[in-house]
Amino acid sequence: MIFIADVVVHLKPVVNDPQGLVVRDGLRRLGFADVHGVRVGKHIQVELDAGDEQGARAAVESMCDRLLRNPVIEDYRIDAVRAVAEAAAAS
Amino acid sequence: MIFIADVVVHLKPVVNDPQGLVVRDGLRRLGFADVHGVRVGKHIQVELDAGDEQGARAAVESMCDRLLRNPVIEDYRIDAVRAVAEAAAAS
Amino acid sequence: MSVISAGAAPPTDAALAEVALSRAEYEAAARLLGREPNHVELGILGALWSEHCSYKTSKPLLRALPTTGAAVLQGPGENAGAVDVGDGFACVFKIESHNHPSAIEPYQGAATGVGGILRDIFTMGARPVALLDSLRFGPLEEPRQRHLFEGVVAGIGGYGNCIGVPTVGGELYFDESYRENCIVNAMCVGVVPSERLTRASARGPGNAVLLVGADTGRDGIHGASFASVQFDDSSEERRPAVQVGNPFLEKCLMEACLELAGDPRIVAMQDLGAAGLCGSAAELAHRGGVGVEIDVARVARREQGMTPYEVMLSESQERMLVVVRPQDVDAVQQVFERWDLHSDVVGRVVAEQRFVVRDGGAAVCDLPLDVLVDGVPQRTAPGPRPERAMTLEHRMWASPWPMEETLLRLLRSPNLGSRRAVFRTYDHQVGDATVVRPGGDAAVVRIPGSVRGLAMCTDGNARYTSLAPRRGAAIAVCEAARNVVATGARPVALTNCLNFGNPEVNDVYWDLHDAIAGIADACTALGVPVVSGNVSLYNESERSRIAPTVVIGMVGVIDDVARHCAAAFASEGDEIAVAGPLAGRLDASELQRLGFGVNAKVAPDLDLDLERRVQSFVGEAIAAGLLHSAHDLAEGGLGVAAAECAIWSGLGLRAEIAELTHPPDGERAPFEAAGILFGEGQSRFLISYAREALVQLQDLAARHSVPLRALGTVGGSRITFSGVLDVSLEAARDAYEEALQPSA
Amino acid sequence: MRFGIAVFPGTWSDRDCAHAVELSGNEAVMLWHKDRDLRGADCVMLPGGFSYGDYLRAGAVARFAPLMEAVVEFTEGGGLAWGICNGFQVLCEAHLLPGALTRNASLQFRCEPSWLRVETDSCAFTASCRVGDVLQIPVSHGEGRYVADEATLDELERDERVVFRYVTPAGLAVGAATPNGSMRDIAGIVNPAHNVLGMMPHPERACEPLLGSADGMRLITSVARSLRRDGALAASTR
Ligand SMILES: Nc1ncnc2c1ncn2[C@@H]1O[C@H](COP(=O)(O)OP(=O)(O)O)[C@@H](O)[C@H]1O
Ligand SMILES: [Mg+2]
Repeated sequence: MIFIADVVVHLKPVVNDPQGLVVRDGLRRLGFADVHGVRVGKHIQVELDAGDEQGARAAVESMCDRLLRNPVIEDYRIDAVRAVAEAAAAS
Repeated sequence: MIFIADVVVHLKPVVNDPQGLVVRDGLRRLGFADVHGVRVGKHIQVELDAGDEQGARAAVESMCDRLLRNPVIEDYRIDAVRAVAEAAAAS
Repeated sequence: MSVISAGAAPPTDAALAEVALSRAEYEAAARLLGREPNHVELGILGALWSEHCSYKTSKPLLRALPTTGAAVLQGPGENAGAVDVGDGFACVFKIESHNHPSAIEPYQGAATGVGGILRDIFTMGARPVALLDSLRFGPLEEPRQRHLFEGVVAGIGGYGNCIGVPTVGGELYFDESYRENCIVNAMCVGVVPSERLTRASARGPGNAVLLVGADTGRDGIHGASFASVQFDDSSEERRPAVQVGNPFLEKCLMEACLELAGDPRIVAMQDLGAAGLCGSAAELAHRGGVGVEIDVARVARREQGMTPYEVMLSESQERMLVVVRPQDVDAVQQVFERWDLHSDVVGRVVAEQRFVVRDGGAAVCDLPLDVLVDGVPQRTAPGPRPERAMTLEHRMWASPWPMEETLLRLLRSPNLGSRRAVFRTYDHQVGDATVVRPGGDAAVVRIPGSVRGLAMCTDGNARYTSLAPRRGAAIAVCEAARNVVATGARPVALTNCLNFGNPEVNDVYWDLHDAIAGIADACTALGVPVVSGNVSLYNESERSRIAPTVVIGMVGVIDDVARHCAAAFASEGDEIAVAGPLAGRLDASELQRLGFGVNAKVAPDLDLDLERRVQSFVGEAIAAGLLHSAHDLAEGGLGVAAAECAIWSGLGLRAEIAELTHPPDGERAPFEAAGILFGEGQSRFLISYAREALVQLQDLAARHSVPLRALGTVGGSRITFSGVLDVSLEAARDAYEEALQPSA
Repeated sequence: MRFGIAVFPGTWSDRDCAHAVELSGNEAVMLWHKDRDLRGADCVMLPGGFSYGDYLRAGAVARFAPLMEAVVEFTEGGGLAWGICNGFQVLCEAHLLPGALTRNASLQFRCEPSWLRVETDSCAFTASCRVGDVLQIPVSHGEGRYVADEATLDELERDERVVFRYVTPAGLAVGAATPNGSMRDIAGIVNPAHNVLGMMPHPERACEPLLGSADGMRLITSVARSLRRDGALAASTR
């Protein structure tokens, strides 16, 4: 079965996120005065074959541990793992 | 009230995603042979003041239209808008 | 013996507009074919008959350019030009525009422009050693223009830095005329031992055609026709035409191709650019006097459900065609595999000069190559040469501001101030060969494995060209040559990019005509041939049209790179002088633009013989070791040039110009100091030298009949023109460095 | 001495490193990322570039190359590894060095001269320098902001593992002289055994006065001399 997993990787809260600051300032300059803060991270969509959802999730967890995030500076979470009909959404 | 919104910005499906290709190949080389495809996008967390959830969502939508995504090559979706107790999670 | 049966009814106007063909062109095509083209053929014809691919307007005009010379190894007609630069090395270079894509998506548009010009160089077997850019936007104070500017700069850096080719120079202007159509030209310079120079002409019927690199997606379909129509408000809908570049993939492609360059197993190499597989395969076959057959079913896709038409016209980046003998296919594919590059045999060379496309079995396109590549009816002048309104000599002399303020304003002007904010974001040193870095006149890059160096620059003042297309274009060539000469190099050849509006408009056509004539004038006078170039037309929108913009990319050779000359002053106590004539007028100057808005009427004068003599004088003076610095006088004139030499060196200067403002010989009426300091008279250099060299310099100047005016001396921490202007070096530097900063 | 120079897809300082090594009178051999063979190198250089495009994170993919297995083994046996720019990023990703290199604080690529103060001469790479020496060596990177947690930073300082700091030409660490916003102005560090160096600036671009500085040559000479001395020691005790 084919699954798509959404992985979110963010800098740890203690690590400075200059990009977030720039986006925040940009938004404020555009008139969005109510923005308190912005953090910019990565959203990684992985499409994979797996027996079932548990299997897919376990595989993606291991991908995160090995490659998708750098544990020194980043946290991650797996947002969703869903089966897709058949063919690919991501290619 | 303070809200946190999660915005996901991805290259449009028809647009070439070199980063996704490298991550896919990297995962395969690490032994994850079942990976069909990877797409890498941005996950942007915006913390803002708003009257209610609808207001927050509308503001974030307008931020996406004006700054957060590049309409030429990117799509976006707002994944979640949730109220936070008081003080900030994102800074 | 076409296998295609006649097409159905003639296409509608809408269908023709879709492929950017006129009814007359369509009818010409049908006549040449003896039948109606089918849908796929129509699209392919539209792409190859576009201005971008066929040069239907400019080709007859470009014949006026001198393209030959003793050093020329390859003139226009190949992917890039090549000249012999000594020690057995060829220098391969070309400039190309990516204006339209950059206007829509500045980062990716500029990045893929760099990717494209790099491929043109390594396709010829040359290792790219340098990149340069030439950029023009609307006024920087406008947020949209800053967005475009920053995006384009980031895109150029993003691609060049990642692939590891240094971006060593370029130019940057801001002017109202580019508000709706920015200019993004990129130049690449490569080096190759001459015997490894590779050509892109297919030979040998039966040879295999390999497609290497990225998978093919629906990127930029109609890109070629897209660059050949002007923008209207529906351009927004063509947006998927924007491509995302992959410099990493191109790096691998480059290394693999360079590994194969000069290898006898490689019959020909050709990059994929405008009109994708179609354009490249057709050119490859046409150059070789053979035909080609492509099977789209064998093309690796990134997306599903692509039609043959889409596959053939896709402008997906980072792809190459390689022609090899059948028995060598495996070995060549292995080289690509080593670099993790995918390659497929997608077709073969055939004897008959036809362009055949199959989709698995049946042919979906079968056209005679000469119709496809050469059949487009060439365009002629839309009308007779227009009467140009005679402009009265304007003679503007004065500045609206006191001299100190005038200098600081000029230094702070985005057109004149420091470009450090740009070039510090470009890796300009990778390759361990950048001897003169960006920031001065031309950059100097040494040739690896040789003591020789290459000086290179891009130049072109469109204000002059819009006032006087012919003289302005000649000035662009002279200025580029001057920049190269100032480093101690001998100009050897140039490339050019002609950025104009819609050539179907009579004035635009004649501007283009005259500008080409001006390039030819200067090339002939200076003895520098044109070896490559690019034409970008339709740079206009419903509301505005760009000024005629001629960008010259000049390359020169220094025999011993250790003996190059700097632009910055060298030491306290040196004397300074202007080599060349006096300036006086401020017309068409940056000061006129800043102080009085755009009301220029007259472009600077140009005396090509004097220009040649002044350049020879400076060249010989440097070769004889007489100069400690040389800097050409360009926008902002003597005052700005002197301030630059001072800022770059950290050494001030003290000059006397009273004698210039009131010439004793009464050679002209007394000049205003502003005219002397900030007028943009041509054919001039600011030089510095040890006092002892003066006599020899005077001799040399006399021999070349070049005026030489001593001005004063280098030293101290102020920029002083006695009695006229006196500012601290620090104030000047601050103004200069502020020029491109956002005004907070 | 023989310097092995790693080549990953996307590496671009490999040829510059080879040029500099040869200029110093030593031998350079290229090490292909798919091989596990270090070809008898006395010191392995991991050069600058954008390995695998630096997509995802700089150095993240290169770290898994077969060649890196050999490098890890080599350094565990005391061999010298020298990561420059992208090489530093690879070494951090491989956890041969602590911390991480993140996007420059300016969010822009920076190519410009920088001045490095030698903070320790207790490693082979600076053995011929003196503490306090200021070297002019250019930087060229978009992701060179060194970050680590406070405990790690303290440990690095305590164990004399900060090798270079960005300073003014006069040798002062003032923060503003740091081109990328690195914590504590750190430009280069070594591992606990002092045989693995990572640095962001490019010494191979500063080996000839013609190119603006020859200070980088002192580092190559340091390595070669240390290797020769150790080799001589090893030979005399054999
Ligand atoms: N302004 C010009 N001056 C001289 N040669 C030119 C000019 N414009 C185009 N050419 C030449 O015409 C040929 C086609 O150019 P172009 O379509 O830009 O090439 P490519 O398809 O390789 O990008 C090249 O050989 C180029 O050098
Ligand atoms: Mg080409």
